[in-house]
Amino acid sequence: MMEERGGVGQELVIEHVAAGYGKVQVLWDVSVRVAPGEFVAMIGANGAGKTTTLRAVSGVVRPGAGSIRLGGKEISRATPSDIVKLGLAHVPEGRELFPLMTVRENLELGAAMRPEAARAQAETLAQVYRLFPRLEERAGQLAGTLSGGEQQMVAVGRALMARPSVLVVDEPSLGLSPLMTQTVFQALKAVNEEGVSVLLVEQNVGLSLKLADRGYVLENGQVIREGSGADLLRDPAVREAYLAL
Amino acid sequence: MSEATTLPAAPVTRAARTPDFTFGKLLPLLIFFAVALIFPFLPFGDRREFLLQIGFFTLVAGTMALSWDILARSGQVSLAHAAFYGLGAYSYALLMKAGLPWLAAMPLAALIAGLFSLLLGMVTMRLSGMYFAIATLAFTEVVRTVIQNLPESVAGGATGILVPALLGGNSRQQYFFALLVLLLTVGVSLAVRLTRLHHAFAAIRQGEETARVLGVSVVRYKLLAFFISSVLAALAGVLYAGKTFFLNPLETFSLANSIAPLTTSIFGGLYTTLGPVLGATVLRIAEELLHNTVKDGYLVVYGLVLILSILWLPRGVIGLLRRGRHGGDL
Amino acid sequence: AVKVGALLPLSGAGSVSGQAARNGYLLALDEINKAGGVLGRPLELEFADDGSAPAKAVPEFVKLVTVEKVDFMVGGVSSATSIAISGPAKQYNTFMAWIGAAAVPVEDAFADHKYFFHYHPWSYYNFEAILDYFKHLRGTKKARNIAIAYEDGPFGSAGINDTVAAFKKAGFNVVMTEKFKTGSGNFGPLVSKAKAAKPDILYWVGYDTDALPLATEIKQQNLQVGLIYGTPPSWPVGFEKNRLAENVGGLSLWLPSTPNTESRAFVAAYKKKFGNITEEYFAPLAYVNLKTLAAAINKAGSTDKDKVAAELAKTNVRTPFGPLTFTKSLKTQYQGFKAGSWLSFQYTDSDDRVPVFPLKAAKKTTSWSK
Amino acid sequence: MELFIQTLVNGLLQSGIYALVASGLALAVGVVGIVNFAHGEYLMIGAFLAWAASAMLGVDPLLALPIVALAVFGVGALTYRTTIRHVLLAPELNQMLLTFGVSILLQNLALMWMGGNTRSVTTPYQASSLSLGEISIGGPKAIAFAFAAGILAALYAVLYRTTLGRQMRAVAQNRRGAQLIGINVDRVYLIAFGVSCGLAAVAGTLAAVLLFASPTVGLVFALKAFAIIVMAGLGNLTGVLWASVVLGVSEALVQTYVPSGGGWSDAVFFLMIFLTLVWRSFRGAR
Amino acid sequence: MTAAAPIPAVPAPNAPVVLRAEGLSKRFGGLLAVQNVSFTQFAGEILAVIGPNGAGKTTLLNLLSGVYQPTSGRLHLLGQDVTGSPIEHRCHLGLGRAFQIVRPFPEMTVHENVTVGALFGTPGTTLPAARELAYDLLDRTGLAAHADKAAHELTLLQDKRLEVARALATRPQVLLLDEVMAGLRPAEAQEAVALVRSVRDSGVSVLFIEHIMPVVRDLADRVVVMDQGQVIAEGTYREVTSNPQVVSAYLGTEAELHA
Ligand SMILES: Nc1ncnc2c1ncn2[C@@H]1O[C@H](COP(=O)(O)OP(=O)(O)OP(=O)(O)O)[C@@H](O)[C@H]1O
Ligand SMILES: Nc1ncnc2c1ncn2[C@@H]1O[C@H](COP(=O)(O)OP(=O)(O)OP(=O)(O)O)[C@@H](O)[C@H]1O
Ligand SMILES: CC(C)C[C@H](N)C(=O)O
Ligand SMILES: [Mg+2]
Ligand SMILES: [Mg+2]
Repeated sequence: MMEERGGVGQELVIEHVAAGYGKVQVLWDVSVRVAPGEFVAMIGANGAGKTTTLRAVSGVVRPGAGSIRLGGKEISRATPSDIVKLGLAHVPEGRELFPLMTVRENLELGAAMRPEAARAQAETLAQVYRLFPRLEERAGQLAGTLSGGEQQMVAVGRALMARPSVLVVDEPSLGLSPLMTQTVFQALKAVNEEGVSVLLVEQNVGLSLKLADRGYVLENGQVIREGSGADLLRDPAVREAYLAL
Repeated sequence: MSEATTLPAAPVTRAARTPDFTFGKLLPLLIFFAVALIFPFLPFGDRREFLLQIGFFTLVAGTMALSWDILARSGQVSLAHAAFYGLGAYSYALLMKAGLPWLAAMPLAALIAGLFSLLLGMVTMRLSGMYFAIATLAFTEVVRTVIQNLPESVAGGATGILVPALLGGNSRQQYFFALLVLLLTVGVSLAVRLTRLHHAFAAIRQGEETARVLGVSVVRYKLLAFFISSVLAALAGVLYAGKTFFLNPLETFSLANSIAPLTTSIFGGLYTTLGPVLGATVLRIAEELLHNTVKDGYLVVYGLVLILSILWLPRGVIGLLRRGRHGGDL
Repeated sequence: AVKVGALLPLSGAGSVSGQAARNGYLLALDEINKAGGVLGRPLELEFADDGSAPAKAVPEFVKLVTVEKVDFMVGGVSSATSIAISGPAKQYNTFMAWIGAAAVPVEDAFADHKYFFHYHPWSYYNFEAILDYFKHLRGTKKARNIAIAYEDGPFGSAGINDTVAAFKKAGFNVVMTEKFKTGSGNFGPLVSKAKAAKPDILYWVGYDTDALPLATEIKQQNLQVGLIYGTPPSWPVGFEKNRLAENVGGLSLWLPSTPNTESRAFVAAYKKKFGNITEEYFAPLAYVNLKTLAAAINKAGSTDKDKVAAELAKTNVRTPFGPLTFTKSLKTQYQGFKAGSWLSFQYTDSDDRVPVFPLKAAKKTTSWSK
Repeated sequence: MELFIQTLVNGLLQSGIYALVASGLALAVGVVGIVNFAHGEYLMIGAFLAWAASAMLGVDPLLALPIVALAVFGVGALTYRTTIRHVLLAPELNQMLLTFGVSILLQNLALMWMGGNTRSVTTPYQASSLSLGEISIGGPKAIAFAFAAGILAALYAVLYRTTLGRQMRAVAQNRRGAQLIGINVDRVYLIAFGVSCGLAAVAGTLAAVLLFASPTVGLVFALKAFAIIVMAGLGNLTGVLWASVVLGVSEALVQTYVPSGGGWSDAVFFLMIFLTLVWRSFRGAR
Repeated sequence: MTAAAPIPAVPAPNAPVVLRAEGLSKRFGGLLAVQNVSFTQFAGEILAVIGPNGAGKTTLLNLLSGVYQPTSGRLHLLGQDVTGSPIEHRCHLGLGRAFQIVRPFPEMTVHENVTVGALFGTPGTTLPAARELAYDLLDRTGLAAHADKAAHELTLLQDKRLEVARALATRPQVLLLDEVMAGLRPAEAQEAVALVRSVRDSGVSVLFIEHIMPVVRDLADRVVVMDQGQVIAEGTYREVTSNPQVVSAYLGTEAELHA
């Protein structure tokens, strides 16, 4: 759905990253690689450090050690705004919307910080509205008064507005209805098929591994397994821990 | 199925019971009062009178700050403390003028301020943050203007009103009396901290609506906080009136009297008993020292001290003593 | 050595007067010590800043008296701080040679204090001087209607009712009595009201901050008034250069141009020490204050309060303000300057304050703008 | 009738000054969420600079205004870099104590360097006025009013029509969210705080013309400005003008029509604010 | 889920009514978020409310708990008409609630958060008793290890557990849960389901909102489906999921997702 994206699908490499909050260390040794245009899923119990990994990638959390490269550029010391300019967009856990701004303003801000995205703003906005018609209906409503699921749509839409070359997504299905979950995942897949690299954290393991080219399993701040989506789906340990239903 | 109906399999770990209160936590306060008690007997020689006076105003400042903090714990960041201080002071002055014995005038003055606080609390109930702060500020200004514009024969008007000296002007006795008032305030503060009030106030502060969903009777606790706080502030006002013999509206109700408890509490350590008391002591001593060493422009340095303290001690002076967890402070 | 404490508003609302007084004291101190000091030793002077605030004044006063152990207290500008220290002053039975505080409540507060020497005239003396001048204007300019504007704090409000009554008693029409908030610059409504009242004289009691905004508003609304007359403790710096200041009248105990010998000597000495001259009368007043106190101590031959008081009471010297003796005021024992010492001036286009009353001191006749 | 109209005019003119001082504060406190107790001190610096330009260099204060505003923008930016920036994540109360310290520092620095004297400037237009029959409209106050309206309109346009403005609001509403979408949060805060201080200096320049320059000139208005932006509703820029007008006019009415009303004008000012806040809080009840 | 083959405990026909909504509506400006919703909950029943995003489920919960006052309609809780009664009053009567968008008291420890619920949810509880109860609930909700952490340090999912623990601490007779299981992995969801069952078995009626269909299937005695503010279907899990209107508005090809 996203046409003419300059430098589509950059590579994202996370190598031996350690990070934490204050005195608490959360990540010990995380290495994850997303090849250009690849769809990678990361799974793990709660508190494993998935969110922290994504925050380290987008520069909100400073890694204590290790290296993170985006399209070959070292970004582990870069500011979040520089990282966004390099083409990374982040759908954060907890949405992090601007509650007193309208849905439309929230979306437009997603495009504002990258000149190439700002130029294509109208067009991308139309695409996002096509994906989530509810957002068009509620374009003028303050984001803070949206329902939980509607807010999640805005968070996903806002990231798409940046026309990223790498998209990191933290539990997008949280709070979405089954129907809407499908929609969002289809959208992610579509974006990916246009060449955008995707790193997805998701508790809906079955669905995400099915979509993903490859996957990583995180436990206690360390990667304990990696493999193709299909392989991991077949792995009994993974099945037991994440799919046993 | 049969297992599931008893208890889930989840609890593998059991929470360690950490005690809420240990006597060790009281130690700094006990030390403070011990020092404060022997202070008047220290061999200061010629400086005794003066230091007693500094000590007296430090105790008053501590009472003001701590009483403000008690209110702040319930999420009500008030700028009406000057109003209650002033209402206490003026009520005392007028009751004394009416011939009441001081021991009756004092609690009565505090009660009058307390009643005003209930009125104010009821109408500002639904305000929060800056809106609350400005509403309470406005209240203070209105009270001040009213007193200033009453006929001079009533409350001295803009010029002011003379007050009989507290305890016949004996500075050592005055000091001990102020210490007693601070002790009372500390007692109240500890009582608030160690009873259900602590949980009610903290919950209201951190999420009023959520607190209500959990059953906290917000109206009642907010008013209670206001009442306690204003009564104590009024006692501080009485001390001030009895020490300076003289009240005038501009001075007594000045914004500085509302701001000082706020800054003192933050400086010392918010939402604790020791913090505001320590804050008052440190700030007073710092101010006096600076005054005597830097002389001209000592307030420049004083401002600098405040700035640096906030940059380096975000949790206040108390942060130096307690590096531990949140919520454990008394 | 003999130690004297000087409590002055070196900051806050009264700081202009306080700073001027400090210079006066420093000048006097030089001269006294050059002439051999007091009781054969150099005199020591300890300054403290009351910040123009009662709450600050009290601890400073107590510190001077108890820690610095000063033998005598001088200084004091604002009435509010003076009242505030009346308590401790009585408690420590402090000897006070006071140059400030005009408000009557201060007189009440010190009425029974044995060692209170008040150099500055009480407000009713100020008022007497003003009344004399206005009566003169009634004779020469047909001035009848007076509009009064006063600030709503202690300085402006003290005794305002007596003032109004006295104007009326003297046969004037008080056509307006209005309060204003000092420093607010909000004189629009007040001047509009004055306009409706058609006064001959606008008499205002406020601070330096009010001088320019009031003059501006009067000009803007084109209020026709013969004389604008104000009694702030000091005037704003640079006000004399402003066209709006022209013909604005005021009250002072002294001006650098005061023609007596003592004044000229003072001006010369002051210029020598500080390089310029001030127009604030608190400078010479402080100067006279310390000189007379030192003289009294020397005559008493000791720092015994009763002896010094007895000597100081006998003071009869010539000063830049004219002769100084201590006589009874309405309530206090030792009152120095009284109504006769005041002079009224007007700002002129030559950037100067020129005395216009009493006539024996006048350098020109009053410019009347009606 | 004339008196009545003149009273309304007086109130309106006074409200211009209120709105002018409040405009910069509305940006810092109302929109960006930095509680700046030192706003009045930036106004004071502006007033002194304007005074210095006029008294020492002979430059008209209004001509000096752009430079004065720029200079104070610089002071504000410096303040931000050295202090405010480090407490952005701290609780609001910590910010208050910090800016309170800044306020004490600046005020007393001024006192040390300039002394406590009241300084006034002389301009040819100081007492100029427009007369419509018996009604007179003071020139400088009218200028202040125009400035206030202009600044508020410009602020509104910037905040709601430009990307920078949107960024400012975004940063205030959700700092982490703003970071994540690539806003340079630090830069936005710096600009917002600097501009707020620059606007204070604009008010300060007019204060120097209308009133005086002194270390405490900021205190005269800063408190009222705080009250006004709160009465308007934090973040509501159009409300600032309305609140100022309502307050200015009610003050004028009281001063004119109540005997000794000048003593009550503060009470009326704050009573109106008090009642508005309380009324709104009860009406807003769900 | 394998372990607990659900035998939906259909409420005894004569079970007392704990919650009855009669024609509840809530308007926000031009939007009728909840329209004329009526339903009844019986004692001991677990009732699920499902529906598309923005259907009005959370708003309905806000009306029940008193966070919003209804534009029209009436509400009865445990035999009392509580329309318009204050929030805390409903809590004291026995209504507990966990929020969808979590609202921990951020500066309190996890344990203190729960203590608040225990202390004020049931008038007359002493502080030591409340603290003890809070510890028990932390154990039961798997938060024991975090008892002394400040609540703002928790992850989102831990926050959700805290919501539940705190609501349980008020010892409700009717418990409202708003998407507390979203984001749990299957094993965790299973634990949560067991927890809710045990709560019900201790005599509490539960009303929950959830988008995870297996949870709804395993837990709900009865399901209410909302769309655009209105109730569009009501019945057992099987009944509503075979309702074509529900499938098209809400489920899509859901079956495939949660195999
Ligand atoms: N702001 C914070 N301050 C302190 N500790 C934190 C903070 N955020 C997270 N943590 C801690 O870091 C650990 C890992 O958190 P993280 O959010 O990365 O986990 P996660 O894998 O995303 O878990 P979840 O599935 O629950 O979202 C947790 O134990 C959490 O308590
Ligand atoms: N305060 C409000 N002001 C305006 N609209 C609101 C407000 N609160 C909710 N709404 C709207 O009402 C509708 C219902 O919201 P609600 O939160 O009840 O949905 P929900 O069913 O809980 O959805 P979800 O499953 O996404 O949580 C939504 O469209 C929402 O945008
Ligand atoms: C003229 C001065 C002595 C006036 C002084 N500020 C007072 O209050 O009395
Ligand atoms: Mg996470
Ligand atoms: Mg919801």
